[in-house]
Amino acid sequence: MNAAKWVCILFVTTALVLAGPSCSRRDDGDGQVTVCFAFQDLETEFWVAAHKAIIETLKSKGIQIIERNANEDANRQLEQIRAAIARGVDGIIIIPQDGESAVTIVGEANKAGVPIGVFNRPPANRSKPALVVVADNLKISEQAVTYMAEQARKLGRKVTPLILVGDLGDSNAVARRQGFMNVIQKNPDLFNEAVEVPTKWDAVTAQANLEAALQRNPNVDLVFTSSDFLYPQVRAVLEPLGKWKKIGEPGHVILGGVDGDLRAARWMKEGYVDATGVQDLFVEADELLKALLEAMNSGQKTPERWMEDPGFALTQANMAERAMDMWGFKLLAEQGPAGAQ
Amino acid sequence: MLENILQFDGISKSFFGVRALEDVSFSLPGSHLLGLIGENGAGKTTLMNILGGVLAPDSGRMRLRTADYAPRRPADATGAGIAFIHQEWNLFTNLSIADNLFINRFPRLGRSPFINRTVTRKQTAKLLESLNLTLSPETLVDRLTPGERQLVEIAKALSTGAEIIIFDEPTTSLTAAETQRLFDIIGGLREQGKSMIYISHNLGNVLELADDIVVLRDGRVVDTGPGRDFTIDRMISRMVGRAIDQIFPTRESRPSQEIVLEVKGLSQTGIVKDINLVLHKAEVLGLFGLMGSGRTELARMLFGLEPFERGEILANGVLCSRICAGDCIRRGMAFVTENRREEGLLMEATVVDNVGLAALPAFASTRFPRLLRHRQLSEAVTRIAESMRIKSGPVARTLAKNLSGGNQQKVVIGKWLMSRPAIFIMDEPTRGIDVGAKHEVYSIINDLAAQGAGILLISSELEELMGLCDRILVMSKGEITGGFNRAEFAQEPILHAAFKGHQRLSQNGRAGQR
Amino acid sequence: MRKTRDTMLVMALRHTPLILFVVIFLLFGCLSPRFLSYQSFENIVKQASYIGIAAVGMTFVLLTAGIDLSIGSNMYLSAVIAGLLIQNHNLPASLALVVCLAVGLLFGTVNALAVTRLKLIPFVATLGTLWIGRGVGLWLTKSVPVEFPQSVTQIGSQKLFDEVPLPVVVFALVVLCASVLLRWTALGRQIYAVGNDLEAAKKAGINTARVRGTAFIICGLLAALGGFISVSQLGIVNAGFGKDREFDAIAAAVLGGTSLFGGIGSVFPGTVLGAILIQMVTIGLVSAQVDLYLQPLVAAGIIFVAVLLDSLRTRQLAKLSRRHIRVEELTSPRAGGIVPMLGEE
Amino acid sequence: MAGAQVHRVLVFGWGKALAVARRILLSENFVLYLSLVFFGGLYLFMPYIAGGRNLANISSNMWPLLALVLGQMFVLILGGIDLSQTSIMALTSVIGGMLMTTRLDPALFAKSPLWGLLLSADGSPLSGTVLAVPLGIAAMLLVGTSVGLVNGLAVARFRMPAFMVTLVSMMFFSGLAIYLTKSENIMYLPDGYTRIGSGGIGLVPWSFFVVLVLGITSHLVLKHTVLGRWFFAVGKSVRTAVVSGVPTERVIVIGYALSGFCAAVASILYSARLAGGRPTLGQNLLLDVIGAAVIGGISLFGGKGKVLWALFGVLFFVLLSNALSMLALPFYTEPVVKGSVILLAALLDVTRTRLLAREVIV
Repeated sequence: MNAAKWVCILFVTTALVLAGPSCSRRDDGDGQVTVCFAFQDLETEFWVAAHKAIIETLKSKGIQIIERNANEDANRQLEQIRAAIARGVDGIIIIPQDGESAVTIVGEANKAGVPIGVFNRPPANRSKPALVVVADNLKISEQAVTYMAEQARKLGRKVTPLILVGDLGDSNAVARRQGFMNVIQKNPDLFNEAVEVPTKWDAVTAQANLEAALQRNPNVDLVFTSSDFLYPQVRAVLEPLGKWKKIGEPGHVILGGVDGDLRAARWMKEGYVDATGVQDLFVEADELLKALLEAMNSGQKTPERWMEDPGFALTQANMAERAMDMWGFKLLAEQGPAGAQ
Repeated sequence: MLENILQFDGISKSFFGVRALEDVSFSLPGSHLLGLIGENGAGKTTLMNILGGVLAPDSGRMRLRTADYAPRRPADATGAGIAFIHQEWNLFTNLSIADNLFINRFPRLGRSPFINRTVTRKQTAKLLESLNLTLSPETLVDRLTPGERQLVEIAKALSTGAEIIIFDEPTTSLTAAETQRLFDIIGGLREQGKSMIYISHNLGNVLELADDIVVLRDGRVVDTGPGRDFTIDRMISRMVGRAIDQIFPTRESRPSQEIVLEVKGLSQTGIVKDINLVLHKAEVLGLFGLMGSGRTELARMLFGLEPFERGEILANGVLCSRICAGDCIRRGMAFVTENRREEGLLMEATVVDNVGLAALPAFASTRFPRLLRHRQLSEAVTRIAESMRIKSGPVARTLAKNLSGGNQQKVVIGKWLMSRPAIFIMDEPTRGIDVGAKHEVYSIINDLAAQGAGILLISSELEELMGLCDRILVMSKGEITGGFNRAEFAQEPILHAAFKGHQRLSQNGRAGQR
Repeated sequence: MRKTRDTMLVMALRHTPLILFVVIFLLFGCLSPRFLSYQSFENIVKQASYIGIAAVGMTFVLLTAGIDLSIGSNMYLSAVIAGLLIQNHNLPASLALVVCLAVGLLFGTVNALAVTRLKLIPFVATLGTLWIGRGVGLWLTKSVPVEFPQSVTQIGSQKLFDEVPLPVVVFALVVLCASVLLRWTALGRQIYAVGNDLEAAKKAGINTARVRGTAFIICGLLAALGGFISVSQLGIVNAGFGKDREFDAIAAAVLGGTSLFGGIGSVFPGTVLGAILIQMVTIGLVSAQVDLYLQPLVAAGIIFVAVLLDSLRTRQLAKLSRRHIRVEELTSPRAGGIVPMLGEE
Repeated sequence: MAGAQVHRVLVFGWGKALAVARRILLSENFVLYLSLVFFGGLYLFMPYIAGGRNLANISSNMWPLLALVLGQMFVLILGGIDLSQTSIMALTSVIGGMLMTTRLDPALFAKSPLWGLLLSADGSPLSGTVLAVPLGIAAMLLVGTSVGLVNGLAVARFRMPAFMVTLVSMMFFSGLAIYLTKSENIMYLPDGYTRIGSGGIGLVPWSFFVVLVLGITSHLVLKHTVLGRWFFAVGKSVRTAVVSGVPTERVIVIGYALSGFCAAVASILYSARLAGGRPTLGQNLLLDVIGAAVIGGISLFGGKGKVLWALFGVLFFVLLSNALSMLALPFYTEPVVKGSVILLAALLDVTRTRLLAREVIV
């Protein structure tokens, strides 16, 4: 028995160890085109909508999809991509955990000669070729906050701003916080010191901490959320305090965020939210897929192209003309009157 | 009243093809106390497990009063009015006494799901009072002494209103006074018409209590009869199968003048005060005292397991300050604990691992890393296991928890023989083990002394100390209250010293446990 | 003189958690005076209530020497099912609550069966249901957030007598019921017994499978209730809802003195103080506007000190309540007479 | 006659197969066989799972995880638990990254509390020197061990519950890692370092050798040293160990320090593979680590554990997650499958234990 055990162990170990990366060839299977779609997580509406858009487009083209959730672990994502490559996928789309791990993962795909598209979070540098669609989180949030600052100036007094900060381990959250801070620091005459509320991208934490922060600083007149998915929490805290007021009503708190999701759309339309920084989700997904499929069809192995989603701040001022550029408004329109509560 | 209440009829049981019980038949008359004796492995435990519904017999049957009795689970036995008082307590230390007594049958407040605390408290108080225990029913079991726990266990059996009560070594952790209290209670129970089976290695107690005696050897009933017809000698010779002419082997060595352990003015507030003692080479020094006299605490202080505030300990002439058990072992000391289960053994480990544990550093081949010399270690362990006649399966695979009490104790002692220490501290080394094993432990103590070790022997059995020791020190209330040389050994003065400060108790105090 | 001092010392030691609690509260109060208001305290308790309720359930399981890793998934799944039923079938809020609790109960029952019938180790069994529960929840929602109507969020913002928020009332009720159950019913006492020594409990004739199973079922039920309380305040359930909450619940229970090895612990004050203390530290740091990056460091530091003090206190108490063999004269340096002599009489 | 002969052979063969199946089920290495069967079953449907590239993937995924599980094993044997391993990974990865990196973007890192003290646009004073990699690695190991040491001291000296101590240190050190870089990841690590994650001798990856050494050493420590015996003794009964002269406090501290050391080794392998120092490295890995240890057969209640068991547990977990990566399943079914397989494995294990118990009695 003992000998058998050792033979077994030896067998497994040698198999695992000696199977070098070089001795494999891509296995194209039955000719079906397969794309691996690996995302970091699907916890906010933005990612859910992106996921849906990408999956549906791929499906409509008859492409088999291997989707993988990395649960916010860059290493796990790397393992997933490697496995997908070993399975012989024809293309890869990732929503990376962050720009730095994206570089490594793109490198893996390059080595294997599989075209790869990076969605929304760009690789930290351009050393490895990839199809990239980026939104500049910092700039978008700057634009939104700038509009909010203009509104604040109209109050004609010094204003206390508050920001719901995302998970400090997430690069997008950090960029959005930076964008907010940049504007605040540019207007020292207008703003008091900003109140920072940690949320860890968790609705419960956000609500608890926001409530505490507002107790400490009852005079907050401007709230910026690093992601629109936290609007329900902002509302839940403001409403009992009598601060959930439409624009123009007394006691209105200037509200803004980033993403441009369904709830942001609804509440902008109803006149509660002043501005939201929009990443053009559908365009981003579309552009990326187009480029990737093109590369796959033409047999390019390491295509390179950076596509900018300039993003913009949808504000009450430009809502009339640009509302339909925000994906949340599109969803709202799809839902029709039935979806509105 | 001589109608038989319980009857065993041709009970047989085998494990792995080995006969544990063979055609065991005897009966328990009502209102009688039956003493069941036999060496470990004679089949007492198996028989009681069959009675308790833990095991089923291969053949034979039991009758309870007039009906057949074939329990399938422990609950059946309880339901039939049979209660067990085990050697190992089955108490929940995190609960109060009252909760422990009623854990499986709390009285309710009317039809509500809530416990009727008034009833539990009252009934518990009554039971405790009948056992002369002045404890609040709400006291946590965790805070009780071993003796008190044993009495609570008895209270638990009584509280179920059992008609047949099985006592399995109930006195091992009781003080003399508590033992007497238990015997009074047993007398009372007999008067109430309860029947009892009393299992013990303490033959004196059995002789004193039993109406009838049944002797088991190798799974068979080898002797039975009314208690008054038995003598200790007859009991021993039937149990062992041969006559043991002398319980205590003769000492052949004499203590030398060389001092191995010296204690000067050892004190710890509230525990011990100003202890001075000297232990010589090749000497067996007895330490007698009632339970709670501070003897165990003193032993633990000597071995670095408890702190002391003032005083000096010199082992082999070296002053030990701020010591721990490891230091003591390096200085040639050994400590046989009274708490075999929790401090003496790794129950889930093999005999080899247990015996080897204390001497591991000595079997390291290099200083760093300390690689074990497995062959030498296992040879040494096997040698010890053989020389001590530890009866077990293969020592490398048998777990300590599967050994009998006597063999477990040999493992605990054997652990210390590995490093050939010069000083032994033994706290109740013969507690709860059978006559044969006791005799072997006595021989080991003698041999150790003959080889030149100094032994500090703690026991609550005065006879044992008088049979083995060169000198006896007596402790009471944390102080040394007397010292006796072999020539001066006599029960009266020693007990007198032990009861110093216990005026009330000394009037009915009895000699150890006979 | 000495005696009163010693008695006070023992009193202080016994109530260290409470004292520590007050000290931390005052400390944060010094940093930000508004923290000392009733309102702020109310907020802390309100925010602690949902994890507190789950932690009460966890306490039951921990007392039986088990562990339940699946409560986060349980919260998510039960809230999702209730939410979807409201959305698609216009279920009234009260019925939604019933559905939510039923799902929690079912979830707990699955754990209970896995542990008692299939005899799986609680850690592995609930690790398995953790993944399955989360997966089923995601499958139902496709990761899309589930919104709850006003009728539910109203529950969360209601106040009893215009003073006490409803979540706090529910929390208090749960704590009360749990304490009564543990202290005053046979089941409660048997939970402690099973956690203390499973084998002895079997020998004593306790139906250990039933007792352990009940603990898991209660835990599942309370997890769902806690989840619903949280949802009634949030109004929305995201895909990450409940993730890693099991650690918060275990931490609250253990900080409150519950042992992971079973048999030791209490719901009140233990787990309640633990849950509130953790929430107080988090909210206190926000109130004091400590640098965001330093907040986890400070919070960890404070909790570390709390745990350290608690273990020092336990040791000191054990030392003080040790039996005394001798009665010493009053010249001794250390306490001699705190605990009445428990000799042989 | 011949027919009967064949029949007999068949019956005999069938009986023998049953006997073998039974032996496998009862074997101590059950988890290994389970993994092999699992792998074999999948091979029938997905032959590419046994492709060279994927085997290389499995191998590269296994070794760092095994390093973590080995560390956890020491603590579990002592009857403790170490929740802080992942935060040790994050902290050491950040520190190692800072010491070794050749370039830091001032725009990102100027906010770091170490900027100007230790860090500049060219990395740290060590960066670019020959010593950067060895000293960086040494620093990582040192930091990991020290954090473990602190955990151990708190558990052994102050008798604090291991769960709370390591939970708090998880909070603290992962917070510290994020604070040190202010959330930024560190790139531009020297080639000499990243090659540990990707290169190897011929076909054998470096990480294999590293963990092989770690595994063999752990095995030797547990099986053949005084210390190893002490680990088990403390895990089985602290009180008996104390009375038997085991320096229990020291043993416990060493256990946690080893766990920290192993976490640092895993951190080296993981961050070399990702070519970056990350303050969030391994954030969600904890349940996998403990799960792998427990599935492998290491008891959460102390006193039981083997290096081989750790290996089998890791093999099982890695195979499971690898197989899931190759199936074209919707994302939400993955957790369901994962949970079910864990339950199934546990169930088989219980059946096995029960059969074993019967084997002993009969």
